[in-house]
Amino acid sequence: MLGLLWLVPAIPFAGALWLAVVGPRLRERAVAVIGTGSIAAATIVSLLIGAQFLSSPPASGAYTQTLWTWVGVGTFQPGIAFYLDALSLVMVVVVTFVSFLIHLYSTEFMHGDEGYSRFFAYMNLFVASMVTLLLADNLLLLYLGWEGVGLCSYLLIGFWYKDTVNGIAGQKAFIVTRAGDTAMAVGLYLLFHNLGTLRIQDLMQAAHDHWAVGSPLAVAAGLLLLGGAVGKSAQLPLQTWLPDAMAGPTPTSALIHAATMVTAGVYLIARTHVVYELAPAAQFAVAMVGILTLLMAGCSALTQWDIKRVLAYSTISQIGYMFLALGVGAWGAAIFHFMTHAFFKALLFLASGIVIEALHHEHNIFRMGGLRKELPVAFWTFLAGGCALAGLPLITAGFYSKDLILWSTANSPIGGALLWVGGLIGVLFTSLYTFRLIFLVFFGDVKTPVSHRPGMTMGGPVMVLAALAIIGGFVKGSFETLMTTALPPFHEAGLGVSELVSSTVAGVAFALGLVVAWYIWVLHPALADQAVEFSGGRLLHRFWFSDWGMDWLYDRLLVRPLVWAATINKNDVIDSIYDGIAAVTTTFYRAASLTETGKLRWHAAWIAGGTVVTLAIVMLL
Amino acid sequence: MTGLDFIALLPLLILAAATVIVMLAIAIHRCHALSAALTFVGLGASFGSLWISACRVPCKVTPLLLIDRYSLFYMGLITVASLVVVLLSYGYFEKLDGDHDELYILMLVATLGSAVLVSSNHFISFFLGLELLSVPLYGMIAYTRRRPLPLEAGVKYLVLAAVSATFMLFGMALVYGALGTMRFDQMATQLVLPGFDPWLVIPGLTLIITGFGFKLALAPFHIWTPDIYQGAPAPVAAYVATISKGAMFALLLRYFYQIEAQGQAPVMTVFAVIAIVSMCAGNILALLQDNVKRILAYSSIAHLGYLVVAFQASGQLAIIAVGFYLVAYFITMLGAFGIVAVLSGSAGDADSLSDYRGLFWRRPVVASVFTLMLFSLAGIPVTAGFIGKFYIVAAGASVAMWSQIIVLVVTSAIGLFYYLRIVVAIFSDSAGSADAGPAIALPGSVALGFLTAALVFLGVYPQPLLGLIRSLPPG
Amino acid sequence: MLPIREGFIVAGILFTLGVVGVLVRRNLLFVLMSIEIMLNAAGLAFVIAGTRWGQPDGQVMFLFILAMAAAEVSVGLGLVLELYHQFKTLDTDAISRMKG
Amino acid sequence: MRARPWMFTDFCREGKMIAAFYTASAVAIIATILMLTRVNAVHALLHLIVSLLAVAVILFDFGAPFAAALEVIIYAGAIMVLFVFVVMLLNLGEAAARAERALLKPSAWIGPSILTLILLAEFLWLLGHGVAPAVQVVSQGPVEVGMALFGPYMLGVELASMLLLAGLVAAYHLGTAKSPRSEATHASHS
Repeated sequence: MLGLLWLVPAIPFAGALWLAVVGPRLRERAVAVIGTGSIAAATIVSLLIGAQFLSSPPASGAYTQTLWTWVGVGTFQPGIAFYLDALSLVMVVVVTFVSFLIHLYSTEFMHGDEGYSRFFAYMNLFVASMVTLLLADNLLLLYLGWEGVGLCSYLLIGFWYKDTVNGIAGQKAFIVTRAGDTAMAVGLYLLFHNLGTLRIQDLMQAAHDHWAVGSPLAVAAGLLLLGGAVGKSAQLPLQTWLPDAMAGPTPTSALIHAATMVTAGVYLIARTHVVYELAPAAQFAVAMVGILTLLMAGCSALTQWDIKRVLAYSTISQIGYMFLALGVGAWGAAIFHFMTHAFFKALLFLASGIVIEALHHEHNIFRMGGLRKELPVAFWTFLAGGCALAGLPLITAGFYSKDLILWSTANSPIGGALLWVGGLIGVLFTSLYTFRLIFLVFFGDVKTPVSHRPGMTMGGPVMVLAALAIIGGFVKGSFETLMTTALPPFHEAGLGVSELVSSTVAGVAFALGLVVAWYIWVLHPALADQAVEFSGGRLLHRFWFSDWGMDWLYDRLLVRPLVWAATINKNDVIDSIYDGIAAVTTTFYRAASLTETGKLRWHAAWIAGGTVVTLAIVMLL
Repeated sequence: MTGLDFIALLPLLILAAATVIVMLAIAIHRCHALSAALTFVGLGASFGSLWISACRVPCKVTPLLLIDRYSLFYMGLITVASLVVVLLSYGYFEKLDGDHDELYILMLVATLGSAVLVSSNHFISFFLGLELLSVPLYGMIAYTRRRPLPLEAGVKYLVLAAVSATFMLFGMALVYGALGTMRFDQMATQLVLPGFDPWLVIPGLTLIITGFGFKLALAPFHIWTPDIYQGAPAPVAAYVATISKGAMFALLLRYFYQIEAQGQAPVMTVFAVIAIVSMCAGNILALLQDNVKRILAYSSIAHLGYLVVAFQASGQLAIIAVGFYLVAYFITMLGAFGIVAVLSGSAGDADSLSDYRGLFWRRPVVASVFTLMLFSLAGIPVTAGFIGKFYIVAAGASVAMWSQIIVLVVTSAIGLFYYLRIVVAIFSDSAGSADAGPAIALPGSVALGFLTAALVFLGVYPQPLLGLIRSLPPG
Repeated sequence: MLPIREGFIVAGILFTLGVVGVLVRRNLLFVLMSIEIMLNAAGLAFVIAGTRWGQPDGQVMFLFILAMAAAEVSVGLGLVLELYHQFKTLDTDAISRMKG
Repeated sequence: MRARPWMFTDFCREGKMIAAFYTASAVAIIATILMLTRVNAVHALLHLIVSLLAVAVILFDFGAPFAAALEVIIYAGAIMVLFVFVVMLLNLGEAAARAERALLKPSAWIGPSILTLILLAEFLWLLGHGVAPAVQVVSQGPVEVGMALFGPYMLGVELASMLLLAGLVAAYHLGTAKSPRSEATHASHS
């Protein structure tokens, strides 16, 4: 059964290829069957593999499938090989399953779009790339998957490319993540160059054997990989592309920009955890990135008016929690939060998609309201997802995973009181913006009439996800045991805060957020506006709304100086070097093409002359 | 000659028999489809018989031929390429008036000559193989003789091929005069004797290099290439670009390895110079060229230069690099000329760059295949061309031939420019008519489909072929 | 005792004269004749080499060169006829259309 | 018949053989130069035949009577007749000779001459260094050649037959009179 592993990336890839070649000529129904069917098949295969893996785990805790070596010289032996352990298994199962639900949802959501087959081709290609990234046995394949998902993200953000704004958002995502990817490529090369193998597991073993704790190489490698991770996972300081990425179709936002691709950074760091264990400085940097991002994004989410942007910031914030968990050494907790997050965030996006479509593509939450009765499916599922996001104690998945992170932070040697308090404030913010969203959208008066209600293909996946967002947390115990086969267990040392205390405090933070939100946005709707009235509040609002001025900062720091430099360098000094090369080669071309006279005697003279020259060479030597 | 020898010779015998059968068939009934089909079957039978011969090798058949796994591999490559050319030729010539049957006789003889070349072990079989390849090519290049360009190309090729062949013959005579043997395997033992005559052997080898250089279109013996490619009918140009060069290169590798020429420093210097000059000349000459067939001609000059770099590296890696690169080169060149062939009509070959402007919007599939072929020529990953180039660089680096590798990398970058020029033309907006032109004949589509599949397959999964090549010592 | 070295030198001179013919003459007929000179010189060199070693192989090669010359000339003259038919000239420069 | 060459070599003293070699060589070279400089194709052919006959003498001198005979019969005979035939077919008259004279300007000779002089100098330098200066000639008559030809080189003979076949087919195709079908094509192109 494990031998079927290669099918998991292969089936979606075949689907993508099929749709790319014949897609435009197929009817919508056929496209839907191919596009969703391939993902369904991949899901079934991955579930079967998962069952097999759990029932009779491989002796070493991992299964490697080497299909073939692509090219090979010396230590450079990139294979088409897959590596399955508990970490990649969980990721693959979640990714394929959530992808399947979102594909199913999309068959209705994208109905009538002229790019229907193009959409499914991209989505299938994305799943194939994502699974390749997760299962990659070596750095080259990992990088292939990494760039593949980046490409698909770019294509899907700009899916409705006829609107320039979407195209610009796609470019922004591509360019910003490129900055991170470059750092990561350097980091991967650093690993390969110093440790002499491409296989990730061998690399980790070699790093463990050859590098001392705190060695500069390990720190450099850790920081460079972190660079790639923050780019892909939209963490500080490269988070600015994700809110704009909401320009893509809502299923895309759900799949790529919430549930799966943006967590690739988390996966990367977990996969290379050995490096971080050898580089405490780099690991601490991960924790700091996490805590700062989750707080900043939490504030920004509070001020947004676009429903999808609120969710985008909440995604950034939740991935911040995962980074925090990685940073404090709670590897399993990070992956656990990835899983629950995948369920409830995909759910929130899909439910918001229902709302948006029901209201003629209205994104502004201030023009929504009272949808509780109008769209009951959306309301109840959104409520379930929202509670999971905010961490409603005891009954939601999000509570269990987030609580584990908070407890770990408190008790980690790297964490401590400050990080713990930061995390708790984050919980408060989460609760606040989540219920702000829920109250504004589903309570109060109806502001925009509902025109369209979802069918079963949209409602079904949402309900399945809602169920998972509730019950997904109950597997916590066995999940942690499973994770210890692939990732190091959490080392407890620090404040000595018990789980009960941690949970209680987090529950209080949640409740506080809920009550304040109720007070402001339901009981006294004018209060929020008044808060913004006085100067400090307005400034803060603007500051938060614009994502702490990050875009402004980049604009001033990078874009404008570059534009300025480009303007004064209109005749490009450096370019003249290339122009020079081009001119020289062109001159060579003109000179060389004079030799092609087409005259037979001249041709023969070249043969004789060439012989004269070669004879002269051997005579002189 | 024993029964065993006949089994080893089977691929050659089948080719010779097929020639006679096609000729008799033409004498009885002239029919283009029948001639092409018989040729196809003959080549296919010859290809199939390789497996029968493989059980009997290595086998020295008279002093002339050495049939071993190495020669059988290249025979296979040559026959498969000929099969593709037959498919392309059928579609191409079907659109033209006149008799097309003789072409297939000539092609079979030329293929026989190539097969003799790759298995030759003696100057006599070397020379006869070379001429068996050349003489039919004169006829094939000038085949559509009523058109001025093929006629001109035929005349040029005849004169130049004859001149270079005589240079080569003279070199062979010198080597023979110095060593007293024309057998490759005996030459090596003569060359290690202290008494051998370097004053004749080294210049003799140099003159032989002239012959190789001409057939392989290596600079400075490259000047003929663009004119011949442009003038010859597209399928014949494909034949000249692939089979005649591939057979010659396989022999080059075998001959110089067998006589252990790596020890002859002056000879290797000549190859180094030839490689560098070829890479530069080929890539620079193609830069602003507007005729697609000429671009491909110049590009082939550069590609043979890359191959010589690998050839010089010597050792296991070099053999792998040469073998794989040749296969990749065959696929892409056949594909590129195949595109030209299927797009050409009765008015003449579609070889101007303007013919390809906006091709993607008229014929998306053909344009995509062409783009893929060009990417492979440029050495972009996930195509066979990339793997080939990768191994060439690896082979060169393994023996630290840095000057050649630097030239290879720089000129490849220049090369990217003219490949992309074609790609840009393919994808540019076509101001002209959206007329797709006539439909492509089935044989041509089959050939192109096969080549495309092979290109991607080898680019992603090169291991089986690499393993096969690894098991073929050329000596 | 025969001067082998001088024999080779004569072959070399004849060969070079053939090259001169190919490089100078523009008339295709003369070019073909010059090629015959070169081929003949190469054949002579083979026979002399065979004599040096007391082997008949040089003459065998000469024979094959002869066969090749015959095949070559027959095709070459076929082309000459067709060329003259179309262009009314045998000047190889005058028929040249392709360059660059 | 077979005994005669041996008798000849037996009775000839070395001096005579060497004298014959140098004389024939001089004739061959001079005749070749004359051939190269002619403007009339038939004149050139006659000089070429002289050159080939002189080479036949050299071949004979070097103990290759069979090759010498073939040189006379096939080269100077058959192949040259083919040339003459074509010259007659084309009916190249005085006008062609005049055109040819115009092409053969002295300036046309300069470049090729320099190039080939270098080539010749290289040949002479290399050949002057190499090779045992002289050997005792052991004549290889038709018997020896025939034994080799139909012994180890039998496959070569078969291949040569294929070569002639290819030459025949190519020449037939290129030189054949227009078939009715290709007539139309020709008309459209000329």
